[in-house]
Amino acid sequence: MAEVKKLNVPEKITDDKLIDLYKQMWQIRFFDEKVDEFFAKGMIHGTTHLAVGQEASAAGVCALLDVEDKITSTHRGHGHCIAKGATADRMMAELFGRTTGYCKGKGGSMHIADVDMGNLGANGIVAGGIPLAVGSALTAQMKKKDYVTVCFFGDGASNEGSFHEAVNLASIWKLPVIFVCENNQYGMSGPVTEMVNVENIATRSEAYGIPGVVADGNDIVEMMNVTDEAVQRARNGEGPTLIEAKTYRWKGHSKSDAKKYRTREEEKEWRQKDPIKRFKEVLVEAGLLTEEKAEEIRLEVKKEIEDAVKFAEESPMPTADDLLTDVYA
Amino acid sequence: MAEVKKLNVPEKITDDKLIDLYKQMWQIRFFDEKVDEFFAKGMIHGTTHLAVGQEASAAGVCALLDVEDKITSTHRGHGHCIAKGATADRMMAELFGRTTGYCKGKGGSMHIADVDMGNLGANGIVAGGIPLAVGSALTAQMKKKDYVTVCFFGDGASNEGSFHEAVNLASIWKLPVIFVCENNQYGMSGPVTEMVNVENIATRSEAYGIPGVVADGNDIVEMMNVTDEAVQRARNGEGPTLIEAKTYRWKGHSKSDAKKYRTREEEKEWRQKDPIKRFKEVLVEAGLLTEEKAEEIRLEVKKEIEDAVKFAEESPMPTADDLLTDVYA
Amino acid sequence: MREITYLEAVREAMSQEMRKNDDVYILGEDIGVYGGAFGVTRGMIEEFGPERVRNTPISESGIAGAAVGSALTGMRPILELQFSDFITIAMDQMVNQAAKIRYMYGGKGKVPMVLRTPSGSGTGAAAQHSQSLEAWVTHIPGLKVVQPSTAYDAKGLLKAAMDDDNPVIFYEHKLLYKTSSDVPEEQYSLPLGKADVKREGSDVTIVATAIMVHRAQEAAEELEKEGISVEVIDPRTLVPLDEETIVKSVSKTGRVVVVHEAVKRGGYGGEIASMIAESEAFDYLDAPIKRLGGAPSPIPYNPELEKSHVPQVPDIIQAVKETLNKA
Amino acid sequence: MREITYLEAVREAMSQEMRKNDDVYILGEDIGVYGGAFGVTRGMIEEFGPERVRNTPISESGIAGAAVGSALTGMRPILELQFSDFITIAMDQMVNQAAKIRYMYGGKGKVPMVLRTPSGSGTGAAAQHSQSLEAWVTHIPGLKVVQPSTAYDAKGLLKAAMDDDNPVIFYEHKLLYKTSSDVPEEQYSLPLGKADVKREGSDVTIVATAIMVHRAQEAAEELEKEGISVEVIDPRTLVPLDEETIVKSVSKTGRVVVVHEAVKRGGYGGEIASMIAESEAFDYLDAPIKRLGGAPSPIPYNPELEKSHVPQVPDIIQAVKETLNKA
Ligand SMILES: Cc1ncc(C[n+]2csc(CCOP(=O)(O)OP(=O)(O)O)c2C)c(N)n1
Ligand SMILES: Cc1ncc(C[n+]2csc(CCOP(=O)(O)OP(=O)(O)O)c2C)c(N)n1
Ligand SMILES: [Mg+2]
Ligand SMILES: [Mg+2]
Repeated sequence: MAEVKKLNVPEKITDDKLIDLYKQMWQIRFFDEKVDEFFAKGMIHGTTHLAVGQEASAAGVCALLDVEDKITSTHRGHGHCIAKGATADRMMAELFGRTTGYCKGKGGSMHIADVDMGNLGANGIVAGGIPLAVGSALTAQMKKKDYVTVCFFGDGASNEGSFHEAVNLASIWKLPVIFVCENNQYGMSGPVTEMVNVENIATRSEAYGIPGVVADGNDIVEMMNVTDEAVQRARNGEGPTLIEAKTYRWKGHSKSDAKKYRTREEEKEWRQKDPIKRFKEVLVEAGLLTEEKAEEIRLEVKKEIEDAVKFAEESPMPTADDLLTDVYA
Repeated sequence: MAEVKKLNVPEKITDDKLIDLYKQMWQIRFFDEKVDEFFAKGMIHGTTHLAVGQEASAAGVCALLDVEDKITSTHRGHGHCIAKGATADRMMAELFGRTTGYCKGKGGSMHIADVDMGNLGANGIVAGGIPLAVGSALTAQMKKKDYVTVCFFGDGASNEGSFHEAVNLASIWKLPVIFVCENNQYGMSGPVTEMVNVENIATRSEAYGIPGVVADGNDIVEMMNVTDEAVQRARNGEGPTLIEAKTYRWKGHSKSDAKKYRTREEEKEWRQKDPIKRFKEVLVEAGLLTEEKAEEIRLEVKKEIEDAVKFAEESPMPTADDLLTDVYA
Repeated sequence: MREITYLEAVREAMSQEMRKNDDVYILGEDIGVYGGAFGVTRGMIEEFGPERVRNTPISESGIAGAAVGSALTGMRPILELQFSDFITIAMDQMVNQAAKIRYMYGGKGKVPMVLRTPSGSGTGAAAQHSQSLEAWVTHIPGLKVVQPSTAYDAKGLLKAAMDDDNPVIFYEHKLLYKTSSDVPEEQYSLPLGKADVKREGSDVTIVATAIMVHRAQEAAEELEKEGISVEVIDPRTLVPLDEETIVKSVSKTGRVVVVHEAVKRGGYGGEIASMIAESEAFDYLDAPIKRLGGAPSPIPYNPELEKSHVPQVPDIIQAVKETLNKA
Repeated sequence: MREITYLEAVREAMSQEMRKNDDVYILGEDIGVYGGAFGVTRGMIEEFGPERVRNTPISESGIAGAAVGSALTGMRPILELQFSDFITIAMDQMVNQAAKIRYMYGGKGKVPMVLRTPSGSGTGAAAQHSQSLEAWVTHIPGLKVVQPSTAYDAKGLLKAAMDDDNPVIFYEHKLLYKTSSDVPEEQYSLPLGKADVKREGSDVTIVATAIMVHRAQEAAEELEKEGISVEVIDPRTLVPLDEETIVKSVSKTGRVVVVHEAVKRGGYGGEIASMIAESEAFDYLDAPIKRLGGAPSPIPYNPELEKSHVPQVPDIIQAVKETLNKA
């Protein structure tokens, strides 16, 4: 194996962690591709939003988080879930509506949460999770706990009033929260260029007097570095940061989307910025990974996802008795 | 009389208009002082929010508007009303709950509107009028009408989600609307310095890629000039402007307010920036007004307000039959 | 007469009106080339252009307010909310502004707008995308509330809603979008405030709304086989409510089941049932009034659980039999 | 026992709990030195400091969400909304988040929070500051809804609400803030879901909420002079609702008037009346169930009009007599 080159990554990120992250990106991709396949076949109920192409921001941001740290996620949340430590089997079971799922089959794709692991949940309401993240950060501050909260949301969500109110709150109270806007260029179909009158959503940080950072959301190394800085600020009591990760979703918005609002050329261009491929090249170049090992990892993950499917399929369905449980604590 | 000096005011503003504006500022002040007196005596029902000390922004902004132009106002709206052409008698009648009031006694202080004159109404919901103003501007754009819409709101209102959503809409659609934030340093009691993490609310314009202007809200001349520019931009199809008028309310927030959240010294300082006195000095200095004439105007307005009270007191009360009218068109 | 779907009927009602009246426009999220979350506006931006089929940012409060403000100044907007659950974000503009402006202003100004939005469960979209919250808006004087159950009704009621000078909340049911019925090509208007007797009968009255109209009709067919004659009344508009038609029917049958998809507790069924209990029909009642509605839980994702949340045909049959003491 | 006001009772309940439990804090607009729009929190920031009596910007959606998020992560927030009308801006966080989180997450996580807010008319604050919108939240599974009518009840119910692990909406009535009753100094808890028979009687049952409890009691006193014996039931909590106490009373009296301040159409009175009509009490009913509620209009400013919007003592007396066929 060639000489190992030190990558420009945060101190906390070990070489082993880098390999784990590479694996995690495949977990995210394969999970969502599998879900895509099932939806196409009509095997899953409801709807889903896939993050294929956006793996670097979920993985890169969560790489800097400890298990005590929290995240809030979105309708496009499978990647965040996996990056925050959820396992594919219970996630898949949730999509299959099984009792072994993270929500016992009651939540589905848009509501996977793992409160104990610090994942405060996906959210079906665009921007709905932003105030929740601020509340979580408020707990940390009031209870003098060391955890930070990362709040994921989309470019479209930055036009919701909740975004504004929540970021303002975090700014005046200097809360340990990191706002990560995954700008994948579109809402459902609305292009960010038509829905926002500024070049970068990170500019919105200026309305709250907090730092705003634009990052290449398809570059996991850059994502780790900007996150590291934001996490340190948060842990040092210096308050929130707004990070904008420029990225792209390869698939349609949800299960049915003719993608008339964008061109096939544009899609192709973005596919060339494949975050997994780019990361692999970086790792190989640095001597941390070989092509063979990379392929091994990929296949391993593929198998893992198949196992998850099997787990889900073999898990029991809830019964009518479950309808009225879990309403009140 | 001394030589007349040309003031640095917008072209549209004639010398006569300047004198009218001086008078108008007294109308605003005396109206609200009279209301204050009535509330103190328990003669008026409900609550009220007085704009004493803030006369320059209402008068200065509306000076640039034609009758076709529209405004949306706030809970602290008497001044905007008068500046947009409402008369004290029907306003007072409204506060007295009479059928001759602008709302037939059904609206009261927080809901005075004069839709025909382009006053789309005060609003009891903080920031509630901001999206309405955007809608009004949308009508102008869609119907290719030449009118502009001015949206008044407070510093506190700039923390509501509606502010964010509405300004964003106006920015992407380049609507002919002017957002005028009357920053009087406090919400009900919340100091703007604690509720907002930026020095100037005008900075928030950067989140929408529109011009933001800070103005001395106690200087009617400056208010006219910044408004003139914004109105021209709006009429030329260049979109919205955010103007922040720094000012101060002399009275408490509403009828009962111990004003514990601020010092008497601070109040005194601001009273020294009395916008009416300042304007008088400017006019006298320019040779447009004498002290005698100024006093004459003041007394004339005082009398006008007494007449308005008389009108209100002599006007009929609605009857029970009126309860269910005006619900549906 | 030609058959078209409920979805097409809604679209046709809008398109025909927009051809005639320049003041009518539609705004909402993804209603442009995407055609809206359910495809209702598909093709409209191509015909009417992006000014009149106005794609908006994801800002429910802002766009609702923009609709209200434009209505107040002379336009006649149609606001599409992608899911009726999101009215939670537009509530202030609809309830504190749209509904009250005319009254607060002493009768000056009007707010002619239609808020169209799909409601109901059955698509697996879970707790935040499946609610039926129409009871909220029925409680607000100044709003009108429409809930069509067929393509024919949808087209005619939407025309009336667009013609109305007041804010009208127009609920479309997701599972009905693909259902069809005979619909005239030309414009027609069905008055707001007129119920429709969807089926005549003499033993029991069912008052049902939206998709429950269909389930009630199915139940009625089943029950007919057992010799039970059911009258099915579809109020079509909740506000104004055609009390007369309901009271007349119940006075005739002496038995009534009220059924909606919305959660039973605090649902509009309570209003309908109480209205009956307060009316002269009370004296003709031979059995307690029955209400059916959604279960007291958020709406679950799992398809079987989801179904069990909402009244189904067997539940309606059972309820009818109970009022007949035959359960 | 000492007498204190309803307002003081609310404050005392919060203060006593905050002394004991560091996880409890209160947030809201102007609750600091200003003491809140109605003075309920006056003096609290002095005792507990600005961290735990947390003045917020005017951002109802943001602060509601912050409350929910902090509840989910271990705090027990009390959120004060200045006027209950402003829940229109916090609806999404309360309805789509707070109420559903536990269920959507399959029973993981909980949201122990109390949203306290003043409702009702009578202060001349007009259409946007006088509503009684409690019916909305009663319709949402996952929320609990409390509406105390006396200082004693307020203190005990608020303690129970703070102890509850679920989101509780706690309505305070503006006109009741200054009313007094005997209230123990020490903490006590009144269970959520237990109605209170405020007055016993045998001829007619009145089910009344909030300020209507007092008007119903006044009406009952008047009616007693005419030999009519009225039982007044105060449900105290709308969700959970103590159906048993109500049904028992109506079964005994055979006649019932349901009265609330909220607009009658679509109000919670419909739920209560229908619940009675569905229950075994139906068989004991000697007269149609009567409901009284607010008029079908926004709330007007003029004081006389404002009064006429809402049931007053003579209206209740009249309604009782009507159920007795003595009107
Ligand atoms: C309040 C609300 N409005 C609208 C929707 C419908 N919707 C779901 S996802 C989406 C687009 C969100 O865009 P963005 O925030 O950029 O996230 P992305 O889907 O691109 O990841 C929309 C409009 C919703 N779920 N919630
Ligand atoms: C949505 C909403 N929240 C809270 C209030 C109560 N309230 C009325 S005025 C006010 C302060 C508004 O501050 P600002 O916008 O600065 O205007 P100002 O009163 O200073 O003119 C508050 C909190 C309200 N009316 N509406
Ligand atoms: Mg996006
Ligand atoms: Mg202010």
